[in-house]
Amino acid sequence: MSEENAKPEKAPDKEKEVKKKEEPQVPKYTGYDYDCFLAPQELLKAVTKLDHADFFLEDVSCVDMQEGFQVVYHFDRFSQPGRVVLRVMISRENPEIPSIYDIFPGAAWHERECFDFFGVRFTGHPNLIPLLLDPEHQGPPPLLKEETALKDLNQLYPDRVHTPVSPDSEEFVKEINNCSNQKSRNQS
Amino acid sequence: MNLDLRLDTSGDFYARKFQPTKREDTLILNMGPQHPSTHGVLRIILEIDGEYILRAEPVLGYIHRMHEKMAEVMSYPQYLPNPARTDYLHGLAWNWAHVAAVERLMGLEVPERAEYIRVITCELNRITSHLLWWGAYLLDLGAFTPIMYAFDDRERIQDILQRITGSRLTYCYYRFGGVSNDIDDRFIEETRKQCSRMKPRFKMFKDLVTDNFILRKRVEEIGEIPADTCRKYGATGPVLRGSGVPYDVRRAEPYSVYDRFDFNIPSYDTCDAMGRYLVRMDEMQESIKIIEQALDTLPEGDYIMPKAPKKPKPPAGDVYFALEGARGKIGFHLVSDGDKSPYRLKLRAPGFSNLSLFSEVSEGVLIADAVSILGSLDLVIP
Amino acid sequence: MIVKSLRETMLGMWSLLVGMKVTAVNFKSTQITVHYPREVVHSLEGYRGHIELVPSDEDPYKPKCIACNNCVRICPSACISLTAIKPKKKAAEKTEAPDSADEVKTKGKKEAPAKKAKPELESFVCDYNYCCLCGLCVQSCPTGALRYSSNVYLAGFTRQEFVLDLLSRLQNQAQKKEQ
Amino acid sequence: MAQENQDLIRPFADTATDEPIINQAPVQKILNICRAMSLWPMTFGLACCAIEMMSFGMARFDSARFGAEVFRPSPRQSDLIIVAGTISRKMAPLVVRLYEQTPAPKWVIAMGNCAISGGPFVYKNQYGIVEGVDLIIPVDVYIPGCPPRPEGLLEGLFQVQKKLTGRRWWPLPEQARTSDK
Repeated sequence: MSEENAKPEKAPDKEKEVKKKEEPQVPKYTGYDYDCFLAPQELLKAVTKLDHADFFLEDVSCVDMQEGFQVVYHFDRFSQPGRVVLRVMISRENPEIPSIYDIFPGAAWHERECFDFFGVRFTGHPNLIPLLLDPEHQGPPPLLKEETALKDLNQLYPDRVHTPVSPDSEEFVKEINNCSNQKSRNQS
Repeated sequence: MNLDLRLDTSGDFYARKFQPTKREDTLILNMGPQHPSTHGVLRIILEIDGEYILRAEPVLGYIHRMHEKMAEVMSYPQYLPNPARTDYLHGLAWNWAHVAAVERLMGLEVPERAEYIRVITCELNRITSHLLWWGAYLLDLGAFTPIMYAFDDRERIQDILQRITGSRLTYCYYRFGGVSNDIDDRFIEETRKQCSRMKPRFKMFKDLVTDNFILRKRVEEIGEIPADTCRKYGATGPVLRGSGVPYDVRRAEPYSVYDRFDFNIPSYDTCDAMGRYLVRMDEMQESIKIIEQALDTLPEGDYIMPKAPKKPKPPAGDVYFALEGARGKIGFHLVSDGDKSPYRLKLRAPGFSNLSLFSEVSEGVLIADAVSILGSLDLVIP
Repeated sequence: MIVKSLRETMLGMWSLLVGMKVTAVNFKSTQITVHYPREVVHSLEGYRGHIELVPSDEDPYKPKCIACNNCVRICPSACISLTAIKPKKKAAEKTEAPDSADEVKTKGKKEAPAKKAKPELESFVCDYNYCCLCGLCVQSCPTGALRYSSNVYLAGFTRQEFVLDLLSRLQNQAQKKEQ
Repeated sequence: MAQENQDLIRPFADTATDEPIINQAPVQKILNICRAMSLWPMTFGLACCAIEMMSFGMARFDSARFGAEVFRPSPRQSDLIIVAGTISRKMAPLVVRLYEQTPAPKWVIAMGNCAISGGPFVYKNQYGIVEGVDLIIPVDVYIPGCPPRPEGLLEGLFQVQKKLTGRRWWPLPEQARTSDK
C-alpha cells in the first residue's frame, strides 16, 4: 500500500502485511470461475460450445494494452451459475475479430459498442455502425489510451497464464461443464 | 467539434443506414427520441405496414454520458458519485457495484452492520424504482391515476432515504469499506412504519390495476419472450423471470449477506408483459420481506471499517462483480493496474441487453402493443 | 362461447367497480399535497444542498477552514477553488526553523492555539453549477469546516448567480445573527 | 471551459419570432399574466432530472396549482421547455429542433447542473456532451442542483412568471427567507 493511503489511518501494520502478501498474487476474488485465453480463429468454436452448454452472454468488452486489444467475453449460466471469461488478443494494427452475432444475437450491440470505443472491427457483423457515439464524432475512438499510458499483460494480470487454450481440449470442455460459483464461494 | 448540428432533411445517419424489408407500400416512421413513451431518450425507427410493425430498430446513445471514460480519468473515490447516474432509478445498486468491485479487488472485509445497511437501503431503492416503473408503465397504457398513488409511496421512501443518504435520486452513500454514515433509530422506526404501510397498499394496487380487465387486455399475451430468446440476448432481471427462469443474482451468486435472508424469487412462465408486470409487483413485496428481516437482525458494530482506505489503490488484476439491480444483472468489470484510477472499467447495464431483444420481439405486432412491450422491459437507457 | 364472453364482460365490469371503490376510499383520505410556498416539506433534514463554511468557535466571522486543499483535491467535478494568504510577515519576523516546525504542528492538531502559522483564507468559491452533491468534500475536511446548506430554493436568471462566494456568505450570516 | 467554447457553437437555435398582432403594452401585459398562469411545460426528460420533474407534477408538489399541470409531449402545444438532464452531442440538434418547433412566446428552464453547464460530466477531453444548454438555445431560468428538489423547480416556475409579469405572485417560503442569503 502506498504512503498516501496509509497516512490518514496511521499506517495500519496489519493491512500492510496483508497487502504485501497479496501484491504479487492475483486478487483473492476475481468473480471468474473459469478464465482462459483463446486464439482469435478459435473463438467461434469456443462460443458455440458455450452456447450448447446453455450459457448466456453477459457482455463483450475490450481492454487496450501494449500487445494489442484484448477482447473479453463474459458468459454465465442460469441453471448452474458460474462465470466463464474468454480473452482474445488481437493486434493493434489490424484489429479484426470474427463476430459472434450468429451464435448470440445479443452480442450485436456489445460489439458495436466496442467498435465505437476502440475501433475493433467485427467481421461478419451485419450492421457495424456507431451505437452510442455520435456518428459525426471526429477523431480517434474515445477509449483508446495514449501510447505512454499503455500497460502490458504482465502488469495487468500478473501470475496468470497467457497461453491460448484450444476449445477442443479436454480441459476446456471439462471446465465449462463443471464450472460453478459454488466452489469458489466456499473458498472465500 | 462539428459545428453544424442542424439535421439535414433527407434523413440523418441512422435513417439512411436503416435496412427496411424488401416489401413495397410500407412506411418508415421515426419514433422518438423525444417521445412520451420511450422512457428517456430512445429513438426507434419503425417500418410499418398499416398498424403492424415489420421491423424496428432502436437507436440509442442520446444520453451516453461517457461513464467508462470518466472512470479512467478520475480516481476511485472521485468516481463514487457517478455510477448512480448511470441508472438513476436504482442508483444505490450501481453505487454498491462500484464499491464492492473495488473491495473485492483489494480484499477488504466490510463490517456486518454496513452490509445490512446496504441491503436495507438498496432494497428500499428497489421499491422506489419498481413503483416508478409501475406508474410510468400504466401512464404509457393510458391510466393516469396509478402514478399518483405510486409517487405517494415513493416520496415517503425517498424521504427516509434522503435523511440518511442526503439525496433523493442520485445517491452517493456507500464508501469503500462501509457506508458514509450510520442509520439511527428514527430511520429504523420510519422504515418499519413504511413497510407496514406498504403491505395493504399492494392489495389496493391489485384491486385498482392488476385485476382491471382493461389492463389485462393490454398486457396479456403481448410481447412473448421465450426463455431461450432471453438467453441468446442476455436479458436478465424481471424480463427473464417473467419468462419463467427464476434466475436472480442475489440467489445465484449471493453477494453481501443476501444468503441469510429468506425470500422467494417470483417467476411467471407466461412469458408475456403480464408475467413481467407480476414479477415486479411481487418483487416489491419480497423486498419488504428482506428489509424487515434485515431490520430484525441488524447487528451492532461499525458502519464503516475502521481502517477504510480513503484513496484506494487496488493491486493489479481484474475483477467482475455482478449484482441484481431493479432492471437486471449489473456487472462491473474492473481492470486495475495498481494505480489510483482504474485501467479500464466496463459497465454492464441490464437495460442495454434487455432492450436489444426489442427488435426481435416487436416484429409483427401492433404499434400500440409495441409501446406496451417497451414499457414492460423497464428501460433506463445508458 | 356467448356464455364465456358474457362471463368475461361481467368479471371485467366487476373489476372496474372494485377499482372505483379504491378511488372512493382514497377520496376520503387525507390530502398529501404540500401547499408549497405557504408551507414546506418537513423532511428537508439531511438533504445535502450546496456547501457552506462553518464559522470558527472564537470568531463567527472567521471560518474554521485551514486551507489544506483536501476538498479541492477530492472534488470530482472540480468546483471548489480557494486561495489562502500564507502568513509571510510573521515568518519573516521569526527565524525559519521553528516556524516550519510550528506549521507542521498546527497542521497536525485541529485547533491550534498558535494562530501565527495558520494560513489565512482569502477566498473560497464554490461553483455550484458543476457540483454533483456527492458530499466528498465535507467528509474529507479534517477540521469540519464545511457543512451542507438546506437551501433548496435556488433559481435564477443567470448561471453566474450560483458561483457562490462562501466566505462573504459566511460574513453575511454572521452579521445577520448579530442583528 | 464552457465559456471558451461559447462562440464556437453559437448561434444555434433560430430565435427570430414574428411581431405580435396586437403590439400594445397594456394588451400584452394582460396576455402575459394569462400566459404566466397557464404555462404548459413540455415533457423533455433527458436524464435523472426528468424523474424529479415527474415528482414536481405529482401529488405532493402538484404543479397544477400554478397552472403548469399539463405536460405536453408535443412541442407545438407547449410554451415552457424544461430541459431536464444532460445534453449529449447526439441529442443537441434535436434539442434545437424542438426549440424551434415550439410556437413563439416560449420560455426555457435549464434544470439541473447538467443542463446548466454539463455539471459533473465536464472534464478534460470529454467527447460526448454539450457543456450547457445555453450554448445551443437561449435560457431564461436556471435551477442548479444535481438533481434539484421539486421545490427548486417550483421556484424556477415562479421565476418564469416573474420574468413574464415583473412580479412574484407567491410568498417566499419561511425557510428561504430565514436561510442564508
